[in-house]
Amino acid sequence: MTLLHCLILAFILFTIGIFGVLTNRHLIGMLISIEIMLNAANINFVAFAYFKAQDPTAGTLFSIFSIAITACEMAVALAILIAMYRKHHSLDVNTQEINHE
Amino acid sequence: MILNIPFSDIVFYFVAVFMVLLSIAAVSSKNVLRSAIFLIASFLGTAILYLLLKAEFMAMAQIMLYVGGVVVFIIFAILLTSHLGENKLSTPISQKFLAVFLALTLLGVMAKFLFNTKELSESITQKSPEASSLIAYGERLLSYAPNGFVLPFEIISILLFMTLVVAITIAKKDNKEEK
Amino acid sequence: MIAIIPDILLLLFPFLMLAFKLFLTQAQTAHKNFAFAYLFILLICQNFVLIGDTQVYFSNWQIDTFGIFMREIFTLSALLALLLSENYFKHSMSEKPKLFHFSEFAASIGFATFGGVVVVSANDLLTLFLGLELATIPMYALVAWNKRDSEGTEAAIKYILMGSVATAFELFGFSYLYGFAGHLTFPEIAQALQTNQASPLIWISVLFIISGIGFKMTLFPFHLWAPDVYEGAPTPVTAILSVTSKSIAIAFLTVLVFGPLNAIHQEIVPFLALLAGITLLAGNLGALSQSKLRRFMAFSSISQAGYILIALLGNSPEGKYAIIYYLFLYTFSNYLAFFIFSTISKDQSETFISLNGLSEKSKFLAIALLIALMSLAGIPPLAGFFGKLQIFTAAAENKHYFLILFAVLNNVLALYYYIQVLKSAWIDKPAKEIALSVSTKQKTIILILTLSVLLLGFLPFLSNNLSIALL
Amino acid sequence: MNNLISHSYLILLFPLLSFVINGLFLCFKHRKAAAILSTSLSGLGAIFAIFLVVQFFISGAKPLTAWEFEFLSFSGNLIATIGCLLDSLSAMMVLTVSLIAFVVHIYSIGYMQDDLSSGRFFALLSLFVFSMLGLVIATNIFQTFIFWELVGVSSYLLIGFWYNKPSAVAASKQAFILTRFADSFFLLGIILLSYIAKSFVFSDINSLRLENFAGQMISLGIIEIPTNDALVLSTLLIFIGGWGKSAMFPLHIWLPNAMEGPTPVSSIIHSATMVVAGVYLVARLFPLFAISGNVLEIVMIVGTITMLFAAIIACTQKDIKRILAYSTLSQLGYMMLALGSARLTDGSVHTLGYTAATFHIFTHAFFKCMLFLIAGALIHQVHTNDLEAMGGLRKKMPWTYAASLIACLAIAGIPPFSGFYSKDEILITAYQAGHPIIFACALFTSFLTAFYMFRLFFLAFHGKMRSAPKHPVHESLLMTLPILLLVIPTIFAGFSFKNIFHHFFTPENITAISHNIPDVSFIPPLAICCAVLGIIFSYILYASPKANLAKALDSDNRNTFYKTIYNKFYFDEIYYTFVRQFILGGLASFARFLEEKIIGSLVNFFSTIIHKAGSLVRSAHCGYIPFYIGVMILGVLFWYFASNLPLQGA
Amino acid sequence: MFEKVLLNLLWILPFLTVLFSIPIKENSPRLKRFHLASAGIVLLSSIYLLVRVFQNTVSNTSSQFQLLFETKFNWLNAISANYFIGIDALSSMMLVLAAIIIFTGILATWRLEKNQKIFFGFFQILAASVYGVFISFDLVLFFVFYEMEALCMYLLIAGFGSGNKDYGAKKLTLTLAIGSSMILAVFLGIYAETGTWNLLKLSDIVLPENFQFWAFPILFLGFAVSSSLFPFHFWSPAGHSAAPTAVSMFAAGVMMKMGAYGCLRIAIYLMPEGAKIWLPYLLLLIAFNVIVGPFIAMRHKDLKFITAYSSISHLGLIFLGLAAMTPIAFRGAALQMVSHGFLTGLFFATIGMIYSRTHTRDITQMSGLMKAIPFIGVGFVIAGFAGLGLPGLSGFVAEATIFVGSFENPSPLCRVITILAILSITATAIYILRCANKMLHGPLNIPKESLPQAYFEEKCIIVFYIVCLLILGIFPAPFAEFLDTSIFPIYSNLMR
Repeated sequence: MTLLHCLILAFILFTIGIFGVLTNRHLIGMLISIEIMLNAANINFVAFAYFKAQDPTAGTLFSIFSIAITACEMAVALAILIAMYRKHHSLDVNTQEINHE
Repeated sequence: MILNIPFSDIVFYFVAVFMVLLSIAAVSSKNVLRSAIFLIASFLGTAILYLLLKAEFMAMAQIMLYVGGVVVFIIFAILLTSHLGENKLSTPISQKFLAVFLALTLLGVMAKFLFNTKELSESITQKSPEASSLIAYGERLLSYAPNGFVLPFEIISILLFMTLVVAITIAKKDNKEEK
Repeated sequence: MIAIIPDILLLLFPFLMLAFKLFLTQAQTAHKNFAFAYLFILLICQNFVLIGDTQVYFSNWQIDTFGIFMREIFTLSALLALLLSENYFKHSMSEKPKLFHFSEFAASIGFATFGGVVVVSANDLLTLFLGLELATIPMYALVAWNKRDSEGTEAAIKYILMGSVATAFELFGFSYLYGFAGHLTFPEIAQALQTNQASPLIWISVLFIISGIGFKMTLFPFHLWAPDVYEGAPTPVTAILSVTSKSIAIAFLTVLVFGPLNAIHQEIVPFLALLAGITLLAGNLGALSQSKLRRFMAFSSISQAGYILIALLGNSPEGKYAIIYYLFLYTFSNYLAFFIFSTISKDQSETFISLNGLSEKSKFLAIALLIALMSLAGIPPLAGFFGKLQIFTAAAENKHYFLILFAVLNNVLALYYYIQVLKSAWIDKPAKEIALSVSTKQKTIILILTLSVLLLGFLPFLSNNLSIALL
Repeated sequence: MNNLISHSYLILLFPLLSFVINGLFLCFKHRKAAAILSTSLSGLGAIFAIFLVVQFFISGAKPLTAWEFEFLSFSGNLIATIGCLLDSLSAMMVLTVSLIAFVVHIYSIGYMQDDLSSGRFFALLSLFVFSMLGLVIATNIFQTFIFWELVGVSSYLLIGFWYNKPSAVAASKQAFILTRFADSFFLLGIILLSYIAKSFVFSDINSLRLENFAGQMISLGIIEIPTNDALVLSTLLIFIGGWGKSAMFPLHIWLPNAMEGPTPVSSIIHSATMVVAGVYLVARLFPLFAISGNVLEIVMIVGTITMLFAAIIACTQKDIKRILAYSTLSQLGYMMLALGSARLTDGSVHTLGYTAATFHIFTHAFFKCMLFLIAGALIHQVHTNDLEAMGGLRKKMPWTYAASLIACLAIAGIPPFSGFYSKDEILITAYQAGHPIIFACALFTSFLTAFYMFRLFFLAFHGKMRSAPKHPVHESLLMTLPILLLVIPTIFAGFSFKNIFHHFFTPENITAISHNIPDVSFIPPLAICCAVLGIIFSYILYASPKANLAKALDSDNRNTFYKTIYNKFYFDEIYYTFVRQFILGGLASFARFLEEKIIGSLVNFFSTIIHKAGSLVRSAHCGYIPFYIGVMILGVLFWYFASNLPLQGA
Repeated sequence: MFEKVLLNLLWILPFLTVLFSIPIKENSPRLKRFHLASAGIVLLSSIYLLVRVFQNTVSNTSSQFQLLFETKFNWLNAISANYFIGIDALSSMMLVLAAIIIFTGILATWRLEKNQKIFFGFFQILAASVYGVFISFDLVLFFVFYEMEALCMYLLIAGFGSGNKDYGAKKLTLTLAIGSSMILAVFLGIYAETGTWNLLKLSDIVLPENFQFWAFPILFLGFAVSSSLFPFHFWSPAGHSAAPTAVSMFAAGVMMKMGAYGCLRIAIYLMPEGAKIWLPYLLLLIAFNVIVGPFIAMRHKDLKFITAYSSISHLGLIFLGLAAMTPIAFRGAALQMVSHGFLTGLFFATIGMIYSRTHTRDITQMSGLMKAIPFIGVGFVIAGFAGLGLPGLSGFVAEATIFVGSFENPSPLCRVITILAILSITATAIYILRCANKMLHGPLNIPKESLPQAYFEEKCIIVFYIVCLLILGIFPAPFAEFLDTSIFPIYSNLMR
């Protein structure tokens, strides 16, 4: 268990999240993938805090705040999703009305 | 040889594999609810990882906030909106292929970068145990010192309040508005 | 101590709005007028805050001259957005249904504005990040404010999904920066950069942070969301997205680049130059043959983002000065355009075609439109030109001649598509006559904005006041 | 008496005044007033000119600059001035021009009395006289060029005076463009010359010596040549200006076509004065020509060809004015020949040619002007230019008949009329120059001249009326009087002025070397014989009772040779083909092709590319979220590689 | 002091006119008269200024820049840009030219029926912009005025023009914008290298040779765009053919000169080393203008196209004068700027008058107009004569000076092009006479009733221009020497 391994792990999770965002057609599925990406970033913080940083507390605290922010984002996102669901009765990514030339 | 590996390392690799697999399952499962469950499991793995990294407070927060908060939130949303995974949405295989390609390229590039960065593999400084104590966190959080976190703490509370306001405004069913 | 009072007043604003909603349910108009008056007074208060050196409150709340001017821009933008939104709350528009919940709307804008204030007052990465999120999350909601308008919701979905991915990148960038420096506070990061420069970690973090903020600032290729979201969102929100959101993003970058990362400024600059060049080209190319005004403004604002970014190529005081000056003038010009678009949107959709015959119906509006668009295109003696001039001058100090040449040539493309709008308003004849009703209030605002765009650039007082304070 | 010379600006002032007043005030409404004003001013001018010239010659004919003001100073010595140079040559020209102008003015009153726009006519005529006088009194070559162009433009305006007539319009355009074409070389020559000589002034130019430039080189773009050669080249270029103005072969075609203008115009501009400007120019710069290599030979050859060529064509033409035009060409050829043959085969220069040419300018002006006026009178009566429609006018117009006989004898070179003396001098010059072929040509042309002039004479006046005139034919006083006035110089200018010319007309800076002068006493009788032969020949063909006029005038059933001559060697056709096919069809079309197809398509290509790029950018905004996010990720990757941040470590 | 105020008023007055014309009733005669009066005042003041400058300049060949009546105060402190205006010989001449064209432009639009307020308003702004260009000696101020015309040009052409007006207007505006962009980029570079925008200060500073090498062609071509140097000339036919009369007059008469003015006053003045390196090569482009331009004009039937190509070739001569880099050639170029302004103004004015009567600009569809509208016909012919360089009119003086001057430059290419340019004046004669003959001469083919005689204001325009052409054509010497006071500082900078 070295810093490098933790970072690699975090990045693997990040790429898995990316993969999920790119392939999931369900909007909530995409949100889940984004959760995984954000979580990976937190791992980075904690790993750096543990292995390298002169000020380890700050890093860990940053990730706690980041969890809170994630929660906020999710809350708003889900609110919008629900509003959308009321309108379309679907959460498919492909549903769209904005006209593109 | 194998005995030389510390126990924590074994747990780390085990947890890492576990997390990766669960995450893959979470993102590729057709059923959203199942995805959410996998997500919970993956987050639990993260919590274990935090424990290994001597961030007990963080592990706790992970479980409480993420698993207890965010994911439950998601599950609520799933239950509110979908008919329990009845409509299975599938993406074209070409898109999946491209996504894998893109993700792997990014991973490859970053992995190469991280491996090439010397200071990462060199740094093995262990942090002092008192830094990760709950008291330390608490003191930092409420400290007015130049590196204290009281200001972010205030801001995040505003942020949370604001989120409440806007999320409710958006999500609530408004009779006056609908007519 | 006086410098923090406007911030507190600003923070009070959303709460007051919500309190109004809760306790004074009947006084709708008074409510709105109170909001306008409050913000206006706030703007004046901010204007009186003059400080020489950087002041620090509550250990980390840092107020400097740059921050004060940015506050003014944010507040100005919020005020103008609320004024713009007034009509959208009164009646439904041809494209969009009527908006509801003014107090929450105003509160959200207030929060977002405060987020911007947090960004410019931050002294550590966490506050910076929180400020950015505080500014962004209400935007997601504002885009979806019109629940009955499925386009708005759809736009919000796009915005928030992509925004979250961008946030993830940003977080990664911050984590690497933290990993590199071992601290979150700016002075310590700067110090770490002084002592230990050559680490690749810093570069990857710069890359990720810029990618993340590039989304908010609509830099290439992270700008794809902008046209869809701008089109889907209600017009006042589009305006605020194109001004406040963009200003906050550039403030964020400025705080970082001229703050903790100033030591590696010279190394970041080529990247920023490329980014700016490609962004403004992409924005200009995209805007070439649009037919919808808000979509068009999205592309236009993408290219404006490219221009603002050029200011970061300069050195610290000049670059900051150029950014503020440009943002001021950009705010006026952009809102002027949006105000004019809003006058036609009551009975017609906001497209080029609905502008037809504007010069016959109202010469005043047509001239105001001309001034707004030519200012955005950077034609002297209108304000936009002087903004660009300051930006280019800042960049020229560091001898980025090639980029400047490229950017000014791009101006020609910009001129082309602004002329397309002018053509719709001035030359093309309308298929059918639709009367135009513009209230006196709107007219007054448009007049004030037009005069500002006309005079603020050419008359030296804004530029000289800014330069006295900043340089 | 000195007063006159100090008031020599009046030479220019009278016609200028007439032009300005007529042009601005009288030309539209008061055409009678315009005619009277113009004529009286030109009369004043003629009287002034006579007194001036007399005074000048009495006071010894020393060249002097009467007045001068700066027009434009380029640098240092290179100052373009407008001034008045009086020497024998310019005095002669001033006299000639003023007198003829006066005569033609009187004539025009009659000729133009029915024309509603005669006010404009007089204005333009005054402009011409002004320009011509300005040209002859020029002190420097730049002034020459200025007035040279002005006479060109007044010629253009007067040829196209009847602008409703398409042929007149076409002729005026052709005349202007051809002379302009030659003038562009003239201007180039002036610039080259002034660059070498560092001066425009004639006295400086004429005192240039090739030795002064030995060893210097001058770049002409592609090649670098010795300054000496450049000087020769510039002389040649200047001569090309005269070539065009004097309508030398092959730039001659404009002159016959210019006969579309009113006859007074043809008489003053296209016979007596303007067309001799080329000869005048060569004479004026004679010392320069004399030192400039073979330019004089070129002048001679061009003169000879034109002389012969025009005379041959004149023999077949039926348009009375065209015959006179070709005759003018032929006479101009004589003058050029005279100037050009000044250099002897051994390289030395003698001055007889100069004298002969100037003398011929003088005499030719009067009799040719008169011939044109006569032609105008005829045309005015029978309303056609065609000789076929004339004939038998002897009875109707006795005064005109007598005058034209004198004029024809003069041009044919029968003593004692003026033409004999000057032409005789030219023949002598040609003989002395030692070019037997050219001498033979000149002699032959003298025969042809007599032939075609009397052909005209006989066809117009003798025989029967071949068409019935619409109006009764009579001689109007206003038109006959000028003709009769011109009889005087036609008779007397020859023998009375011969000595004056021999005495005063020698070029400056040329020391005449006249050794081994061959015996020339046989030439005058020979010339007379030729002329008489020509007269007899034409009498037999056209006037004798046996003459078959129908056959002689027939131009259709002729052999190819005759037809070729009749059609002026097809030079008009060659010219039009050249202009249409080569200039308009070739060069101009190519230019337009270059412009529209190459530049235009490049511009369009760029705008297409930009629009294509625009639609490419827009097509990225497809609205599909995963695509957007994918592009974001790609963007990060892209910037990872493209951002030139030192990501790979130092 | 009075002159100073006048000089400042030159550009302020048009703006004030626009401001005060807002309350005047639309399309009323008062509106026209008000604008005309304002333009007249400007014209008179510019003539007064010319006289005052003439009196106050010392005629010598020193390298001293004789700037008079300067006003200077701080403007944008952040970039140390000053408000710095003044006047010297060249600018006073150009000012008079511009004022005449603006004045006659308003007269030429006298019979506009609707939207007068807009037209005259924008036209006044155009006026202000050119006055500003010619009097500003600070690069920022200069550029502000220089680029200001883009604001109005499009609407004036697309709104009031004829034919393919939107296309032409766009082409013109955008191409000019390309030029000004290039100029702005170099100005910024100059500022970054020296830290000042002041033209006079800059002329004492030697810019780094490397910078000059790169910047000079960009700046020169940037200016040359508005003077339609090949290959940037393509806007001119399209733009002119679409533009209304007054705007064509303005564009060809003044705006195209602004570019040449900038080339001389800024590009060559500030970057002599760059000029010496590049101008010989730029001659190749100039050759196209001078030599190919007239031939293209020969193949066109549309009067405005013909005139546009004629302008292109005449501006080529200006550039020939600039590229020859001798004082005489410079002076010739300056004279040609003024002279071509007058003749092209007359050209476009008469074309506008003819077009307003015949409603066609195709010369093959008109014939014999001289009979019906002699005054206008004479105006056109005189413009044509001035164009083909007839002595007595200003065109000849300018062209001859350019030729004499450019022949003094011993470089082979310059010689070749001078020679070709001299020879190509025949081509000019061909297309101008072709035009005049087809259109004015021959039998009249349009009913005479539809061709009213020249109106009073039209006669005024024609007489005005002819007088100018004659004055400059007959008495060039004082003007030439006057212009030398502006030329010599530039030349001595080139030779240092």
